[in-house]
Amino acid sequence: MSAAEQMVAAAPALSVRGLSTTFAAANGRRLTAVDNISFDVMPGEVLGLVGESGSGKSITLRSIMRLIHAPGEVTGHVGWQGRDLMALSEREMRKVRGGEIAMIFQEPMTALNPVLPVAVQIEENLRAHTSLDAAGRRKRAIELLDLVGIPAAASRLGDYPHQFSGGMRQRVMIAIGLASNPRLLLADEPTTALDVTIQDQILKLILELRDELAMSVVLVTHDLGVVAATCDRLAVMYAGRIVETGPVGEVFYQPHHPYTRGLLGSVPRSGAERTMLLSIEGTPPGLAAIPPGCAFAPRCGFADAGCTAARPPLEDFSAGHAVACFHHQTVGQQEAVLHG
Amino acid sequence: MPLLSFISRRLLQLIPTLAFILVVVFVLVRLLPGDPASAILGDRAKDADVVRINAELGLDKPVPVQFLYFVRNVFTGDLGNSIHLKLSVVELLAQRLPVTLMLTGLAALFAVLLAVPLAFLAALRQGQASDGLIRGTFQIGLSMPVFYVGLVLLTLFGAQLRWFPTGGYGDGFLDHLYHLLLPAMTLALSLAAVLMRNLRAAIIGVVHAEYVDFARSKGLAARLILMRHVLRNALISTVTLFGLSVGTLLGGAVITETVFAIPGAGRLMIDSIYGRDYPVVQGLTLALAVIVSFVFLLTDIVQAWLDPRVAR
Amino acid sequence: MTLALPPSARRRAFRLPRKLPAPLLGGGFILLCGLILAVFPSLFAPYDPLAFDYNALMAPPSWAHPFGTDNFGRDVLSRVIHATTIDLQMAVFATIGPFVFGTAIGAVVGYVGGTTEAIFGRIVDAVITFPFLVLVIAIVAVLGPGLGNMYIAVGVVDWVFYARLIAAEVKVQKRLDYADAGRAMGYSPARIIFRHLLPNAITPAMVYLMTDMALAILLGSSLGYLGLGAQPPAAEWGVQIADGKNFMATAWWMSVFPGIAIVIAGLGFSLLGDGLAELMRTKR
Amino acid sequence: ERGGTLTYGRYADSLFLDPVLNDANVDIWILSNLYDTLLQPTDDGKGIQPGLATEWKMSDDGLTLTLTLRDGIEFSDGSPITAEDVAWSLKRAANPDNGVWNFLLTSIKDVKPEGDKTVVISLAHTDPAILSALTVFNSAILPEKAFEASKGETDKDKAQAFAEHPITSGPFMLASWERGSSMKLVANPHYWDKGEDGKPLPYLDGIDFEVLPDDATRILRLQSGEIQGAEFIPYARVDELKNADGIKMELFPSTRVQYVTVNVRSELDGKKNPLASGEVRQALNYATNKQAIIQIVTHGVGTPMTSFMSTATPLHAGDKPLYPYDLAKAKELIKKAGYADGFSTSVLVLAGNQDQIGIGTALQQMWGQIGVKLELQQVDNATLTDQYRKGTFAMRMAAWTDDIADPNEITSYFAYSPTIGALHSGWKNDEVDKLFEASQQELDPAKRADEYKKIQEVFNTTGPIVPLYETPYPVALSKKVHGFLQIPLGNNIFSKTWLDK
Amino acid sequence: MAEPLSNAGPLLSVEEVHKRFALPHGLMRRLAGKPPQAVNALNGVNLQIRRGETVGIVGESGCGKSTLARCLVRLLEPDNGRVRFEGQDVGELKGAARRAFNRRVQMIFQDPYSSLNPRMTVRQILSEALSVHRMRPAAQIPERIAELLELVRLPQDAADRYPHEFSGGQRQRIGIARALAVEPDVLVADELVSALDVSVQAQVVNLLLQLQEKLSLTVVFVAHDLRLVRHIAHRVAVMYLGKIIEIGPTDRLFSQPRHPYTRALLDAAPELDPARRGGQAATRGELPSPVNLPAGCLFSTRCPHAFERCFKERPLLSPRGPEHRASCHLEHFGLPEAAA
Ligand SMILES: Nc1ncnc2c1ncn2[C@@H]1O[C@H](COP(=O)(O)OP(=O)(O)OP(=O)(O)O)[C@@H](O)[C@H]1O
Ligand SMILES: Nc1ncnc2c1ncn2[C@@H]1O[C@H](COP(=O)(O)OP(=O)(O)OP(=O)(O)O)[C@@H](O)[C@H]1O
Ligand SMILES: [Mg+2]
Ligand SMILES: [Mg+2]
Repeated sequence: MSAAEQMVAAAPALSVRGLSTTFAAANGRRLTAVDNISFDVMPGEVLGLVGESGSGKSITLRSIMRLIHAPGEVTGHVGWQGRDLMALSEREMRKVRGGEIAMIFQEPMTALNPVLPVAVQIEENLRAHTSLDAAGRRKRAIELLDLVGIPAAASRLGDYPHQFSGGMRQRVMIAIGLASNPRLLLADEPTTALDVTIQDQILKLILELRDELAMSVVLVTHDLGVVAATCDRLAVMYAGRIVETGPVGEVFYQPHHPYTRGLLGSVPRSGAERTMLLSIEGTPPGLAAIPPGCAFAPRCGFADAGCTAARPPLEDFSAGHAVACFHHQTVGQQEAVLHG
Repeated sequence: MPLLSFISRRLLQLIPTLAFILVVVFVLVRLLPGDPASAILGDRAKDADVVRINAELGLDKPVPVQFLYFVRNVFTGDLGNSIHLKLSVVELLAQRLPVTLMLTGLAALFAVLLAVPLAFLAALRQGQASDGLIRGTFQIGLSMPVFYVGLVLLTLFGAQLRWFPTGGYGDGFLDHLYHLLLPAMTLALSLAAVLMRNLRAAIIGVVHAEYVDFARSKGLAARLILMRHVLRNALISTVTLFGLSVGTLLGGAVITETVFAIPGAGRLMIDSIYGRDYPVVQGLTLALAVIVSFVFLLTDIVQAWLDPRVAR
Repeated sequence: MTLALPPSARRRAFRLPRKLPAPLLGGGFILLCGLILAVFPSLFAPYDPLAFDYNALMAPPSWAHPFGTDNFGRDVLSRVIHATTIDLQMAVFATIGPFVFGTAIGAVVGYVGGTTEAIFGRIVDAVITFPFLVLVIAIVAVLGPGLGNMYIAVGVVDWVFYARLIAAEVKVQKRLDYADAGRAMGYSPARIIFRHLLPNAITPAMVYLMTDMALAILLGSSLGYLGLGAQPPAAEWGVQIADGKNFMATAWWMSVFPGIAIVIAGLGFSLLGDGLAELMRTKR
Repeated sequence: ERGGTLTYGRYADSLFLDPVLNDANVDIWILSNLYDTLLQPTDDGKGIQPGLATEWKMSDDGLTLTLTLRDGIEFSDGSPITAEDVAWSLKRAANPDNGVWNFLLTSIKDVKPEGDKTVVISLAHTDPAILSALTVFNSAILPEKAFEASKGETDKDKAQAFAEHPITSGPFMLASWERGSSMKLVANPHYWDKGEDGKPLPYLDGIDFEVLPDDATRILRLQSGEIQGAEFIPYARVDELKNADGIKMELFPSTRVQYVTVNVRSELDGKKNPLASGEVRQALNYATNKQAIIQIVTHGVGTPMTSFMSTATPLHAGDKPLYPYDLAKAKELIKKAGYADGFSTSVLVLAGNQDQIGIGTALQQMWGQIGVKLELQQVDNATLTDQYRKGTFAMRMAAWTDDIADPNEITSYFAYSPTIGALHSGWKNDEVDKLFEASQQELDPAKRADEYKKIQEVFNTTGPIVPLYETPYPVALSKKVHGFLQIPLGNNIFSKTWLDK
Repeated sequence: MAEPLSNAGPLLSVEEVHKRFALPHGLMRRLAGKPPQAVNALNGVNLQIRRGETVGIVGESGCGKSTLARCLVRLLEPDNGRVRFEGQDVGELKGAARRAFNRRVQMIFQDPYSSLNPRMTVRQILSEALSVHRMRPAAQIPERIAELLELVRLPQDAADRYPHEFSGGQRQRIGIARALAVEPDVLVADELVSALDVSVQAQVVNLLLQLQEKLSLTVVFVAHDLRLVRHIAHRVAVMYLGKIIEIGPTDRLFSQPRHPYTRALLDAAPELDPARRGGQAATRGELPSPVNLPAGCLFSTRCPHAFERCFKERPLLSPRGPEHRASCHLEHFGLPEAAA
């Protein structure tokens, strides 16, 4: 079917193990934004990372890139090309950043420097990671803008971010990310700010580039539709933890975590107009008050005393499909929310 | 050319402002108790002398008439003659304004040289001891009266260490510069403190901006990020403040000029007000207003250059 | 349907945030001490601040006179303490009028925008480019010397800074949905401006107010140097420094102690401003 | 030793270097270095010595004064100083439309040159002070031709143009002038006077005046050796500088008196004026501890006044300090005047003037003891003068220095009501007025002295002032500076100044 | 599925509404004799809303949805055309009548973070609305506030808290409570849930559905999420560049779109089903600038079916079936036979 299945046997491109990120809180305690998560990304694979706002998706990506600011602390291992990114010196890390691994930020409005022309923002990447001379960089910059579908690229190099529309800005971001032919693209909600028609174009663009450049992608989103349309595998995050991970088809048709199930149920479906949606009651916990045991237990219809007492581990129950729930069997046997 | 449009628009806006200022100054100085003649002649003036001299100056005419004469002359580039110094105001301004401009210019330069690096240091070490030290020192600079700071600097670097002249203005450009170093330093102190505070806050705001992280994610060197991405954005808000403060400095250089015996426009202004030297006060106000407006304009242009979003 | 509320969210209508910012506490402490001194100077001052002592003209600091005496034989410590009253008054009175007036004008201008704003811009330009000293001297000359008239002079200029700050902030705030929500509810402009927008727009002005208070004390001393500030024999730090500057070589204590007082007060205001900004910022 | 340039720190710059049309001490006090007068004051400021004129003779009726000019005198451009120049200069000075100093020369009816060397002044009436008047700056001699050739229509315009690049008759000439900053004078090679070595004066090559308005800065600059002289040393620093290395603290005798003018009009501001009462004024006088003020304000430099005019003024009369401090008497007097509960009043003080503030502060405290509540009002000079001239002030602080070596100037202002209403105080004494008018024409020195004695008695007991103290001119000089003199009239005399090498 | 309550005259009607926003007219432009520029936000919108029905308005960012919503509640005055409420021209209402209109037509805003005054407690917010419109005597206000909180399912102790102490979904409920406080007839919900997480979105959507039934509210539901609009609305209007280009009953419009743009929108929206991944990108290019509108059909610049006429002549909104209208020169577009 997809690239994922062909590459199951291969060694992962990125291998995250036990990654945790904490922040200092006002009262001297530490808040855990990303809690001991592990996942792999195969070469050429698109991994979807989904979860509600605040579940730690962006922090995970930033942690991989080591872009967490001072009061934050990252522990764990990030295996990349046989090295542990966490152990690299700042100088070595600089080579990886932008060169081998690129990241696209969530907000195209704020992630581009408003006072620099886009040419500068693209070329500084090339300058850092390639040996191109000024003319070469310029040529490449035009190429890149062309590649991401910006019309009349050459004439727009000197423009500032505010002179582009939201979709164009997102494309510029992607162009910058792709500048040095990275092996892995970390895309943090690259389409959330965009219209559906533009989103469609951009997602297709990323997939094309994945095929052309043979890179892996981690695609962060909270839109399950986007996952369905683009990803090979997905990992569902809740309160800083991965609660379920597996091939997209399997997880969608037979979710084994109540939260995944709830998420799928919350999306309006055709054929059930003007009926109550299958919503998850309550709100996700704040970082300062993550419940003991299973973080989802207070909102979970399947929870029992055991769920609040101990924390369910993320365990494979079939090849490549893991879930962190004591009741995953029961959940898995529920009537499917989605029919394949 | 957005820049030209910007400048011409601003110059147009200047006209009503200047007109307003002129009228106010013109009326205000004439509202002041006393008149030039008695201000000049002092205690020994006899009434007859006072009346005679005021008449010679044309001050016996109704104020609106005086104003019309004044406006007519302004358009021919004539600002009248100083009542006290018996010099044409234009000539007087040509002598005094450059001094003050140089003084405030130097002060502004020092303030920037002092504030920018230290603001960086303080911002990047936010909450640490060096941050506290820098902010504390500037706080003292901000709380000390200018004349006191001036005297302390004069005593220390002038009289004691003899590194600098103890006041005066000297001859020739380089000598002027040498003489202006200490006073400019004095004047710079409070401005530096204000800028430092503002810039530090701005830097702290910018360092955590997404685009800075994005720049880091490209694998750029830390210094490049600071210079290209952080500084420029942080300066945007500080530049406006800088312009405003330099404007205030220009008008407020009196005390520094007095303490350091610099023949500048500030002292001229205060002497002229005290002396009811109407033409000088008027001319100087006009000139200062124009200069200050130009400083504002300049900072706006710099701002537009720093921040392309401004110039539409 | 039950809602999981954060456990800390109990009934707490009039509660203070659990942890006040440290600068706020520091600045508050300094100014509280100042306030106490200002209200009850006689409780703390060992001498009458106006009493001459011909036998102790310019006496250096000693146990009897910890800060020494001045050229009239007046106790410098007592004068520094009594000056607190005038200086804090100056800080408050010189700024509170411009703050209130400027805030009100700025709020309306920022909300109304358009031509009003353009006219306001011209006024601001004129006031800012107008030489401040001419104004101060003129006002003092016309109305007579003394602090009251200094407040007026400062006020004539100072309000525009508040008005500008507030207008800019109101312009930002009025674009937020809650302002439109108010309008859609049919609330009157006055209600929207003063009940809704102003409380949200006032923070920068309050922070500036703190700086401004420190600046007012400083200005008082500059005007004291020119003889336009507080009138003798009242003790005021700036005037004390100005008086003492002739005695820097022979009686340094006359100017140094009031100088320290100004620095401490300035520090208090700055800290309070910083703390206030922090407090307001977290409350969003 | 000859040569060298003296750098001298002044508190303010000159404004206008025309002897007739200038207005202020900043001009007056240095003009004599640029322009010579026919006669010159002696170093003690009381007598007269030859200047450009070597001889003078008054006719017996006291109405014709004949002066003989010195031989070979020249202006700084080398042109001769002629009798025409003299006559023109004096007539210009006496012209009532010119400036404010012509009152010193009101008696002059006409001036005529007689030949090259002789000038005849005819007077309208006898004038005992005419010789002194001819020593005063405004009767200085200017080159008629050069002046008239200056650009401008009116005398005033010409004076302005001329004063920018004057041709002078005094020991120095103007080399350059940066307004508000510095004025450079250089020796006039054509000056007539000779030094001890028989060569022409001045000894100095030149003088650089630097304008240093801040007292502390002026002193700092002297201490650092950048200037060799500084005028108007604050009294507070006199002691310190007396003991300073390499500095000579000079206290030149002066005609300067410091006093408080009291408005004696019966009504002020529509209210009854307590100060109109002579007893109240006496009470204030007795309640004023002059010694204490001298101590506090002048740091011991001053001396109590013995008359309203200074001891250095000719015909001064009085040997003991006026109104010794006597609180009991003061209380008694004020009670007698009907103000047992005291009253409130105010005094105008020149803004920023430390001496006046000091005095005011002291008076506040002293008069407070007899129930008089004194408010200090700091105002700028023009406001002060305005209120003064309008007579709307209650009291004001003031100081006076003579410009002429004669008591007539101070008396005319202080006591003679027609001039300016006795310091605009509203005080008027017919006897004093009569005595003064008589003295103005009295040629008998003894009689004139007597008239002045009487005037002083009356004024000192009932006059509208609270006399405080006289002070010398405090000038600090580098030890290398010799022969500098400030005469009691304030004139800075640099012609015989020289520097150690 | 609830049917519209009555078929009598429309409660709210929009007649040929135009709205332009002037752009700053720079001096240089003026000197160069160039005319002032304006954004054409609404270009002749016609819409009838019947009592009790829910009308969905969809379209891409910048197409004028919010502008229309704001015109409906009179936050903006139309330049041309009028908005009628119960047959009365809304623009002519004055004084008490205007206040009554403001009360009866309420708006709920998109951004739950900026639409509540951060310095007022929930109690203050609600009692202000109640007292300004004199809904209840002062004494009954606390009681009414309790009722309202109950109605939107917020706990009673929420009254004395500030907005920042609530999650996004809870804040939207506060906004709804504020609107309901004045007992309106019409709710205009502008992107009510687009800022919320899916699971929370579902809660708010459910709440809205329930309230509408219970209070028989008329709802104008503005959104860009097609799934959501489909779930909620009886009728849907699709906007493009300030015009309604297609309007019709929800099921008809979704099953048989008669305008190429509607089709493109539907195609671009990612399906929740991973098995059905889209092929080609649905549209080319980006939304044209609303400053210079395309000459003919507004969609012509991006339309794959555009032919000559489309570039010259602007099509009218013409009937395509019961209650179904579209503005396209291809009258048969979307019909099974034409698709072939
Ligand atoms: N600098 C920080 N200090 C403290 N907490 C932080 C910091 N940055 C992020 N967090 C917290 O970490 C948690 C995870 O944030 P993250 O940005 O990863 O969420 P997300 O899943 O990307 O959400 P969204 O979908 O809104 O982007 C959040 O609760 C956030 O408040
Ligand atoms: N106050 C305004 N001033 C100038 N232009 C405006 C203003 N309000 C809206 N516009 C412009 O009008 C057009 C329509 O805006 P509107 O907000 O109605 O779009 P929208 O469909 O609600 O978009 P979104 O989905 O992004 O909310 C846009 O181009 C917008 O930039
Ligand atoms: Mg995120
Ligand atoms: Mg919108």
